[in-house]
Amino acid sequence: MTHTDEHPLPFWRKYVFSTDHKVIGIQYAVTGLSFLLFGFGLMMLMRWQLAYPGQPLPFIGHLFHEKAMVMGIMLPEFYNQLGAMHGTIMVFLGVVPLAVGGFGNYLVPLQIGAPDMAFPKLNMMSYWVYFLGGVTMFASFFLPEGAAQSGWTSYSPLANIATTGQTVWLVGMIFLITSSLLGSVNFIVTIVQLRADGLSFFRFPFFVWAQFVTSFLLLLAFPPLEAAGVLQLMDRLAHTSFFMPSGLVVAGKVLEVSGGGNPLLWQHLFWFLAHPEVYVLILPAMGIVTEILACNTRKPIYGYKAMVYSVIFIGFMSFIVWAHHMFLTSMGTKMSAFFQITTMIISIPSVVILTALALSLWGGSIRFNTPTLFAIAFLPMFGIGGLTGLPLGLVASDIHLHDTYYVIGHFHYVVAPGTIFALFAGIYHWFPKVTGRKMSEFLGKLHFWPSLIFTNGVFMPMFLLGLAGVSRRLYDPIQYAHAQPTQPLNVFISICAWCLGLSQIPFILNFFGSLLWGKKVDKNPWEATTLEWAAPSPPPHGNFEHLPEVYRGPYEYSVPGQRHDFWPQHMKEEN
Amino acid sequence: MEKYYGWGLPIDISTHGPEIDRLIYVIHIFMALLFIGWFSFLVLALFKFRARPGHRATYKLDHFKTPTYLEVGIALFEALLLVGFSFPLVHKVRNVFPDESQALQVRVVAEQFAWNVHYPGGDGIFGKTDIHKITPANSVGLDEKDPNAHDDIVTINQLHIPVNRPVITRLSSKDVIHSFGIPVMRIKQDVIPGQVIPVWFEAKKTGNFEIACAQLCGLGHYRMRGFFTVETEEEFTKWFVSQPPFVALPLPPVDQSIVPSPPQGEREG
Amino acid sequence: MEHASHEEIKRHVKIYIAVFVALAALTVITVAVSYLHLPLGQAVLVALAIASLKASLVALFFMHLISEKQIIFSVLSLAFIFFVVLLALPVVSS
Amino acid sequence: MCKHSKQASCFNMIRYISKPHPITGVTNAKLGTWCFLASEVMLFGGLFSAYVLLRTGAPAWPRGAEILNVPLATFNTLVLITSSVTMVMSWASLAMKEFANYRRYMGLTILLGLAFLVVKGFEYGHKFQHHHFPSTDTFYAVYFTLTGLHGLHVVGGVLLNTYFLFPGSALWKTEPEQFAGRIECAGLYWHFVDLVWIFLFPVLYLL
Repeated sequence: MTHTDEHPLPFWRKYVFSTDHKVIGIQYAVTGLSFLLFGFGLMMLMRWQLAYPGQPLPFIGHLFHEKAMVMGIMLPEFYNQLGAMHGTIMVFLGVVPLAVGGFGNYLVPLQIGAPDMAFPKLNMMSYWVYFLGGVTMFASFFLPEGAAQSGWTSYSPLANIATTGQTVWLVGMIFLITSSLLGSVNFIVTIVQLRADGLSFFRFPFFVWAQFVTSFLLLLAFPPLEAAGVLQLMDRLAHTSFFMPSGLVVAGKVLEVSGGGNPLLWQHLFWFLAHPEVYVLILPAMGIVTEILACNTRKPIYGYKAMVYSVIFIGFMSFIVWAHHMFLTSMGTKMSAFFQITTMIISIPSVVILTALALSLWGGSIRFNTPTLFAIAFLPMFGIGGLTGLPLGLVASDIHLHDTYYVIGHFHYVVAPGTIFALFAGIYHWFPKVTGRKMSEFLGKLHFWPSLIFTNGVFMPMFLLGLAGVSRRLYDPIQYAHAQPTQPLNVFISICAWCLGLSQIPFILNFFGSLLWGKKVDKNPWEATTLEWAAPSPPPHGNFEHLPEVYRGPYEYSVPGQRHDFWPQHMKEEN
Repeated sequence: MEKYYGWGLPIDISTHGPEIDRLIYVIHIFMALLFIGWFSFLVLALFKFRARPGHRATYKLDHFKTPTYLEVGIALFEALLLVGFSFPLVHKVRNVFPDESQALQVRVVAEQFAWNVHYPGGDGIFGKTDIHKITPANSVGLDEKDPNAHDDIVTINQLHIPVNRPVITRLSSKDVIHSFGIPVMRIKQDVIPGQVIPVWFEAKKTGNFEIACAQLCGLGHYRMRGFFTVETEEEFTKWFVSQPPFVALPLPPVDQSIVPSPPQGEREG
Repeated sequence: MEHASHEEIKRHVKIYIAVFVALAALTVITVAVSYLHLPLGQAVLVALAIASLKASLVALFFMHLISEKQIIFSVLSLAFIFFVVLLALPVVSS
Repeated sequence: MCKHSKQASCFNMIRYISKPHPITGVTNAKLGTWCFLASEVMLFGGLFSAYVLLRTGAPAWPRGAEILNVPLATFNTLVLITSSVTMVMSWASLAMKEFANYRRYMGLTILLGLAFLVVKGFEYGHKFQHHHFPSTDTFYAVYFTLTGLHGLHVVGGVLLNTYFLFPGSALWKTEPEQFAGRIECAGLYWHFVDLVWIFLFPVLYLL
């Protein structure tokens, strides 16, 4: 199971089918980033149609197949594919693989002082199954009828009667679910079993806690979606009627199915996963932000224990809020009251975490480097995302706001300037560990400020659209009279979105440029305390020269009486 | 003409709507206060504790009391939003239906991509329907053998209602999930195939408005636009009698295998 | 179980045989009960009770849960809680 | 493994592969297997809950005993229970260092697993002959999906056990403790598959 460094491994074992958690982490991160970029590209295409409906896409419009665009004018089929695949790719192929697969794989063994994950081969398999899922999803665009087009939520019966792309989507999802399950088992065992001696649970860096809770969410919430996926596959391939009620008439023809199914069954099973999935997106991000803020404020995190209890509580509660996505189905008032209450309750621990992070700044000595900027921006952005969940979590206001752009604005604030900013922060922060070189601060700031401005430019106007009652997932927003006055906002959003795309160029330049020309650094350039900084940069196979022992909590910065303002976890003596 | 729509909430013409709007305003003011307060703190902290020569971080701070009180305050306010605003309003909209004899009763059958509006006609009784009788001309599948069906009126994408009179709409879908939304009415309800879901509303103001589909229902989702006309009682009656009743259709050959339609007026909880 | 002695294992084997006999007997009983044509509610109750008993026997003895460590129970109780939540799903949608 | 390599790399070894962790008291593989089974509980939980929802929502539901072959399924239940005993016996044989017995019991477990699948195949074939397919009605949809997914789990278990009977058993010579641990985990999975059937049998065939 373990490899020794005496025999150099052939290239394909070392970099392709590697069992080293760091290589797998990098593979996950690079694949995830590529999918993020791809998913972003899909969105930029959609934004053209939304800003200038029915007008030909300039320059690149004629490059598309005639089933996607005719004379550069986007067809609704293609628009719906872009919508469904943007969501799927961003969530399941971009953010989660980057946050959990990338950061989790790379950092968790390092932060707990382990030489590798508990099951390295399983880890490799997890990546390659994910890769297969990604290829499947990507390839579905090239089907004769294109990719899935029933939204990332794939509500039945629409998804049941949809084109073949939906079947491929389901197969891809089953790959991704399998990959997540393998990964989460690995994380749980690694964290529980392979901690360094002396590393008790309350000495974990918060990031490890976040990954630990996330793994349980993945482990226990994904299987019901797998069950739902199997049932929808059966519906599509074996013509069962799990989600098809009796008496359907599609396009004037009575549908020849046995009937007796329930469309809401899909929604229940889907959201049973998909709400915890929201926390799978956000918890690792909170973990990353915590690490970076502790290091760059040079002081311990305020209320670390309260944050740990909050994150555990969030994990629990996230399993009993799912039906707040279904308030406007025919749910009874008692049930909707129950889910409104749980929804309000789950907001409290998020407030606790956000407050603790903001209070951690107080009394610090804040270094405003690029990772810190992104991490700080995460706080108000996630705050907006969380606050705007409030009117959606109350049925009365949800009646008006349900399935409008308000919802889009809300969850994008959580995920885009929230989670993705945290992920950028993490990339800038741990780049020196992974490569031994620092990223450019100048390009980093050139990346940060436009990104901050333009993400807000994209998502803030969506709240106005939502209040105006504009439905989401509209191919052509100006068909409705009530959506016409907001059309200038759509143009504004689209321009901001394209500028946001341009703002990522400094990052890409920085990423590749720093690989080659970045300033070389030693093992602990940020003077941080957690265990990953005790390993060489980049860490060799097996990570540590000696398995470290842990003597104190994760964030012992500026301890009075110490010579240095940081006291690493593994240092026995005074620093 | 009066401006119905803009960059925020559209005009509100329903009796229950002002309460929804009030809740939306209250929440947004609460959100804004919370955010501004919190954000000011953030900016202050960032400025005050920036790294600079001679400044060192403090290892341990005293326990902050205010945030704990604030969090308790937030929790209490959320409880107030639930008990004071959301629960009663939802109860009113979902559970307390107006008297059926007073209200206008109408069925709305959604399909890809239109709203079929079915009025019971002069007798006030909906005719039986059967999915096997659905044709382009008979879009809800009315059974011509049922005498109650003869005076029924079916329109496509035209929902006319009288002002100041409650309307009970029974929603059903032929194919996929749609969502019946009238922005100016502050009403929205997912239409789930296999179920009949009643909603009610009452307009306070006349005018020409829209029904929008809020749930992705396929390629034509973006153009599943219905016209929602609120008229005075006289105008409504005039429009109503001008509509051709179902019996005008030629009778198709008799078919013995009639599948009973789902019971009408059944409340789904 | 890792360091069980030879004698201990022999005692375990006897338990395994006893559990097997119990499982077989319970299988016969549950089939026999089904021929009584009890009303649905009672039939469900009896069948699920017998199935739960059988499942407990398998889990406790064949899967060694009877002498398992705390950490395993922690994972299983989490799964059990959310399993119960899942089973409440039909109630939610009714 | 440590003794085959240089001392230095021992620091980099993954710990608790064959010996239990001093605090948790379990090996990595055992905890991992139980985590996996926890997720399996949720998978079948989702399907069971779908079944309950569809059945309670249906105007009428056939009694399984009237349209399915109860004697055959009872026989299959007994086959699976027996295979669980042989599985646990194969582990006990390893714990008593009786490798020959291990092979005997493991072989028997595999054969019983195959027997279960063959009987299941006949049952399916019989249904197909009478034109009962998953698309026939919701009962058959549930029946085929649940038993089919369970059948796939049995296939997986048979493959896993076959691996441990032949190539995988080489580990016994070098790392007997680790191998016994692996067989215990394979057993946990196999018993879980049995456990699922213990619920499927009354739910589908008797009620």
